[in-house]
Amino acid sequence: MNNRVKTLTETALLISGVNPKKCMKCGKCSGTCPSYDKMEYHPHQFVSMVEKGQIEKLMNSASIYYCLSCMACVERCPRGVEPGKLVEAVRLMKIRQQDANHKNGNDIARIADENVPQQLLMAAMRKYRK
Amino acid sequence: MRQFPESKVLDIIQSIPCPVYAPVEDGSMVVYGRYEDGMTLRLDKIATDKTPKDILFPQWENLMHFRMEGKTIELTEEKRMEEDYVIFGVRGCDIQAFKVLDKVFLSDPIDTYYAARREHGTIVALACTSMKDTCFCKNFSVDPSQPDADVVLWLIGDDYYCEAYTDKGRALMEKWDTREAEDGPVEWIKGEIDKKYESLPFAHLNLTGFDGEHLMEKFNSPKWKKLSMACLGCGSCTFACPTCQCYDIRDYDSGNGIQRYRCWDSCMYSDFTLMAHGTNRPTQLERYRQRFMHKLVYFPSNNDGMYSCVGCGRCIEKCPMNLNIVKVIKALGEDAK
Amino acid sequence: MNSIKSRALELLSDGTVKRVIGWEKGEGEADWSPALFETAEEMNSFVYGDYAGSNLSKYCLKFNLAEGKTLVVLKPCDTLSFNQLLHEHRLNREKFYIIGAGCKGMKDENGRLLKCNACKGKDFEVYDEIIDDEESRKPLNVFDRMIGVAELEKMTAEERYEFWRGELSRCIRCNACRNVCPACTCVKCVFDNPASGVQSKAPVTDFEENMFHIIRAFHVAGRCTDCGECSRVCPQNIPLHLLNRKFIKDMNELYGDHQAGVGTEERTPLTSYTKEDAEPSVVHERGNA
Amino acid sequence: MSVTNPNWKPKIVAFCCNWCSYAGADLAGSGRMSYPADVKIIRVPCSCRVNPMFILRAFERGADGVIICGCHPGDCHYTSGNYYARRRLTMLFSMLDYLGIERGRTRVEWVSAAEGAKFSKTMNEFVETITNLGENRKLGDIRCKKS
Amino acid sequence: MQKIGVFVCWCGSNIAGTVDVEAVAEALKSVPGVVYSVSYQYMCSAAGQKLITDAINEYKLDGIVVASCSPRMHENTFRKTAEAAGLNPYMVEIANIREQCSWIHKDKEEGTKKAIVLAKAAVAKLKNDKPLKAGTSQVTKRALVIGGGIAGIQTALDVADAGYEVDIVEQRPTIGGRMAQLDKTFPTLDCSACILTPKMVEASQNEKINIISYAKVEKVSGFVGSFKATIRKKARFVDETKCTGCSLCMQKCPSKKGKDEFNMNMNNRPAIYIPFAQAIPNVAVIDPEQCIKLKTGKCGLCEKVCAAGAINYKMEDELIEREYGAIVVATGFKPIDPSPLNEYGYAENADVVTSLELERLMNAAGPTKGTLLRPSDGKHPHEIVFIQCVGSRCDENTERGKPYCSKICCMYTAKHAMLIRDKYPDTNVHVFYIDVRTPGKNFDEFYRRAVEQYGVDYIKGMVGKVAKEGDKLMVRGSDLINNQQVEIAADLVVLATAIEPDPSARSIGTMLTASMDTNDFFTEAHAKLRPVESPTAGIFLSGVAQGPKDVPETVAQASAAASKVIGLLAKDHLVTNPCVAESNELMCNGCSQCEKVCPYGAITYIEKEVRGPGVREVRRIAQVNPAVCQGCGACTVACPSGAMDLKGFSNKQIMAEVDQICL
Repeated sequence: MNNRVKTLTETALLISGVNPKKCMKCGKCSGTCPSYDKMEYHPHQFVSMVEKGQIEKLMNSASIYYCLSCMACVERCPRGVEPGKLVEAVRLMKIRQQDANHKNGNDIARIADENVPQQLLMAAMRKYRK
Repeated sequence: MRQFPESKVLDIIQSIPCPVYAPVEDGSMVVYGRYEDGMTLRLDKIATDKTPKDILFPQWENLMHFRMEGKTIELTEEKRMEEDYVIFGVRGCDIQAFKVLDKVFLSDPIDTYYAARREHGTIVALACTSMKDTCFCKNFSVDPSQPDADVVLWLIGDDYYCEAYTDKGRALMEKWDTREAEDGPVEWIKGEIDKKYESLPFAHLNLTGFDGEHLMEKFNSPKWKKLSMACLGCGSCTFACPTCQCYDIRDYDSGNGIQRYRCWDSCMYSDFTLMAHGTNRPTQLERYRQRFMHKLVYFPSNNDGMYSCVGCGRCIEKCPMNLNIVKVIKALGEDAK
Repeated sequence: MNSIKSRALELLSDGTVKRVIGWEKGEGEADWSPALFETAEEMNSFVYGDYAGSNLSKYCLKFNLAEGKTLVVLKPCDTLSFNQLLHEHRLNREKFYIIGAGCKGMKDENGRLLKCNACKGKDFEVYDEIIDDEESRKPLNVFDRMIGVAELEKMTAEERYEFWRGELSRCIRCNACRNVCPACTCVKCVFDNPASGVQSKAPVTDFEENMFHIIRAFHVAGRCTDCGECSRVCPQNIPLHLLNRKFIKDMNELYGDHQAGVGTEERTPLTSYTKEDAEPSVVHERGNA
Repeated sequence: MSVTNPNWKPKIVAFCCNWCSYAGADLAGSGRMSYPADVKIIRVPCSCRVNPMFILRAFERGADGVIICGCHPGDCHYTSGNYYARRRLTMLFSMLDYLGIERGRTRVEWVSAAEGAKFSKTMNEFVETITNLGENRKLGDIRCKKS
Repeated sequence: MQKIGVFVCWCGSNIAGTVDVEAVAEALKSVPGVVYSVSYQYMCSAAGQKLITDAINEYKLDGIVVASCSPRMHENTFRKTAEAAGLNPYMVEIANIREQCSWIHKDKEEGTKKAIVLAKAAVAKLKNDKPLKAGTSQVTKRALVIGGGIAGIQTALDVADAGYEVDIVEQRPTIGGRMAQLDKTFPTLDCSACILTPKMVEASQNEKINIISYAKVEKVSGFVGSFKATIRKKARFVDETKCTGCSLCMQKCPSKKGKDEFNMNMNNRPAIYIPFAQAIPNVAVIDPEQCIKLKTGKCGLCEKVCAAGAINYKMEDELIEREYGAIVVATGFKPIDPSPLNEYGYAENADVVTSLELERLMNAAGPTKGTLLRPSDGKHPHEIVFIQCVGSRCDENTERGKPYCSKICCMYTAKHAMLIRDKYPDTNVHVFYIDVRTPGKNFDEFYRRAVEQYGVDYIKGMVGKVAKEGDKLMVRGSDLINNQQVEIAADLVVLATAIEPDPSARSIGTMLTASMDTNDFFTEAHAKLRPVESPTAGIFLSGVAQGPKDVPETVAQASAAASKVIGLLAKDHLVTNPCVAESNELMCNGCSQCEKVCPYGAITYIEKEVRGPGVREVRRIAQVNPAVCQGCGACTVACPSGAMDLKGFSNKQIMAEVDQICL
């Protein structure tokens, strides 16, 4: 792993406080994930991908946004690995990249359809402005 | 005869170049300690809680230190006292006590530790212008009004009259700014002291029979059982007594060498003179009898009549069970009649 | 209180007891000392009164093996010590005829004794007969005996260290506190026994002073009836009772109230345990640094 | 406190009970869980064998800290040994604190035969506490201090 | 002047690696009293021991110090060596410079300095050693087995076979334990009762074995060779000698609401019952909670009906007190309660069962008389899902279950799957697994037959949720190999739950002072070398009480424990530990402080005439019974005068060590 990937992995682990080594690959998190089918990469894969350093692939995939943070996986993981927090950390790293995927205020109106709740827009705006 | 105002006594003490030991307050007690500014001087205290013996013959002192290096022994002897010092305000009875100690430590083989201290010390005595009920020093040829020391002070009115009797005393007194005085007031005060002494309860004790011939009779008296019954066997009386001179030699293995020191011992203790077969005075009665027979009978018969007691009365105050030498003298004195 | 004297005389002369342990008066007004009376005419110097402060229960040890019975006069607080010695099988109860003497609070030449200011009550733990009057049954007005300890505990560690160094440095190891204490009754004390490894005779360094007093307080912990004799007899006026009372206060707080010498239960707090005792670290957390 | 001599290293005596904490120390050893070399262990049959005189002897001779390890209450090989030890040591520590001796110098820790890691962690913590407290000046015999 | 020999061990590189052993040997030469000091690669080897014996003979040594590994490892070895060379075995001291020095200090210079200090401390202790002679204590020729499962029975049979009396104490009304509840056993699929009941009968018929059923041990005192146990035999209200087991009373008993523990509370049983047909002793027992006569005083039908007149409502608990030489713990296990793991819905759905409940459902004597039916509606299940590692292999600090693998679930699930597929070919069986562990003889072949021959569907993944929909159980889990989420509508869900020690284990552990680990399994004396003994002498471990294991291993360990017991009972007397307390009669006050703190009551008092320097009187002095004293030392600290001292760890010795260490 070159050091760029290494730093990404470390920041992910630092933010989430998760130790991927504890995972015994039992697959329970994926078993309980309600939005499993829509995801390209599944919760048990988040853990092994972060551990193997394939952070970029994970950050660029849309599946990290299908996680509803229901934390069922964190609740039920027998090894206490907390994959939910890991995907939360990856999303945060994505946001922190700011300029790469920054959207300014007026594009929002174009892509948001009418039944998106107003509050969600405001939350997104606040997040992206950082 | 010289004289100086009582208010000047602190300046006199501070003017003495070498260390001065005087009766000073330590908590609720008065002891002979090295005088430093800020200490409260207690020249008025009769029979101080700790005796001036502490200075000449301290409770413990290191004798020597040796260390084993493989097979060789490296021995370093404790250095003797070298610089001079002054003991200020010693009463007649304590001066007599020094004589008793001299008898023991300065007869050969001379105790060099004690001799060095004794020699470097200049003693400034203070006549007893007032006394306690527990004083009975005259019974043991002690003259409270005219102590035998290097310098003697008398407190008359609010002036100290001082007279030097030895070269050391004179050398010391020269430095004091005193003025000339005549002997009249001193003679007068001596008469007063004698008169006051007569009024003391224990002024005259019947010491007949304590002269060696009646030794076995005193030894076998049945009274010892009743006298000694309350004795706890603690060392308070022996440690308060200015003339007690028994000590024990001990080795302390500190890991990096052996420190040999001597410390006061008490004939009242169960492990006093503990030998291979045990002690030859196993019961408290025998130990109690030994203490007073030594003070009043054995010591005088070995030291041409000098009693080992100086009548200072400290053992009367300090004994937790109120036993003391006066009761013994009174109890055994009657046998002689 | 000369009814005690007449009663003792009566028992001595009719042979029920071989000897009487009481007090005798010397010259001075407060010059009372414990004394042994074996014959009737010796008895006329027997006294009991305000200066009979000393605790006679330890003297009974000397007469435990003597033939015949011994009469001993004990104040309420002394009977606690006697009972504690019974708990430790040191005294044979049949060998002693105990007169429980009423006590109105003892004094010495400088006023009421310190232990009487913290009097633990007027009931007798063990007696054959009680001779007292109405007035001696009234409890003394006493202050909480743990005040001294509590004040010390409020001090900082530095102040406590200075306080105890000041007090214990005056100790001349005369062993009066050990020899008067009714709980300190070893046949051969550790400090007198060359084989014990802690034998010491002089306060050569401040450690030896600390060591003697810590170990003595530890050995009597749980058995000390707080009779106050150690502080009374100390020629150097060291407040030794503050050490023993500290142990009593800790034991009462941590393991439940226990007064040594009461009742028949022989177990003391240090020879019993419960599964839920506090951890030693509790000492480090409470109070100030 | 006067400045401690620069090359001072803490001296710590650990009394370990043969059945539990000594075995825990061995386990820490076989697990290579290191702790400072200033700690030296004395084996005693049970924590109830530790006499307050031994603890004071250690301080007299120059120890800066004494720690007593035993089985967890209830696990003592002799059923009630550590219960008595617990009371005795609580009383002793309270008295030492009462005399103004620094509290951190003495400690009791229950370590079972299976807790090698805990033993090593405890020793590291204790050495650190003692190093912060500095040299033991209050409870020691000056004659035993190396000049 | 003492002549001491010091032997510093290299232990290969274990010590020599971080401690300069030569320097240690050299430094010890200058210690007064040491006349011979040498270092050698392996002191515990034959050559090393020969070095010691030669040195003892040549230098006439009267004491040796071996600076090597922990005394807990080789103290006995070196003591035996010294004894062989004619030196008293207790004039040997060990300095632990491996586990407590070389292994934990990286810096060689620091390690060497510490090793020297530890060696000097051992020499200082040795100087105060006195030659000791081990005493002897008698051995009661009877063993006590706590727990009547297969482990207890096997141990009892082997010990009885060697001719010694054995008492089995079983808390349930019958022996047989967990195995009696099983249907078939892996890997040979023979019926559990068929192989267990003959053993039970053999145990009941063996006159050396005395079965005390429906009883539990209340108090144990004493030590190896002479334990005294108090056993409370609970009141059965049925006289064992009269009852013939005809079970007429069971049919007549009107109170039918009792939960049948034997069938995992899946059906009811009368108040008076015999747990199962082949129960030993085959005697009824009355459940006081259910019996109307005992609760309200009315009824009494069973007494009327009983031809043998065996019913006795006045029966009381009986306390039996007996002596034993050895005690074997065979307390067995119980499956954990999976309700806290609420994602499986065990508590809410009757059709979510544990494996043991499935055993009863498939057993001919079970609640459904052998045909596998759904507990909820009694229909035949067509889709069955097995879930592995329920509550096992969890991280300690998540309270989700046990940290260990329960070892037997993979095999018994394969067994269940195979049996179901064999008996009901139309039923589909799915097994969610993390990994299948088949570590025994013919175990993997057994598992492959389940997959290949019987077509059991093994899904590598875990179940996230079991939810009830209609009369089906929707099981949603992940299938990691095909990287998809699967959803199975199951009729029956079987949880392979973790197993934990029997609840009675903790109290028995405290009673025997046998140490236990944090999961309440008994700790063995040495994990690899002494698996069937507890660190407490005389206590032995048999079966799952010591850790999860299957039947073959349990039987093997039971026989191993039996061989240890036989080894102990075969001795006429035991060599006792000579490091016991001793009172110096000259200094003893007779104040009985020591007697109060002695856990074994080893101290008694006598009036004796004491003679010493200047003293001759009759005193009350303490006397220690060396056979009973275990050498804990509590009395030596309670004794204020130091009269009571401990041989081998005397006050002087420990102080000498402290001095050396603090130098």
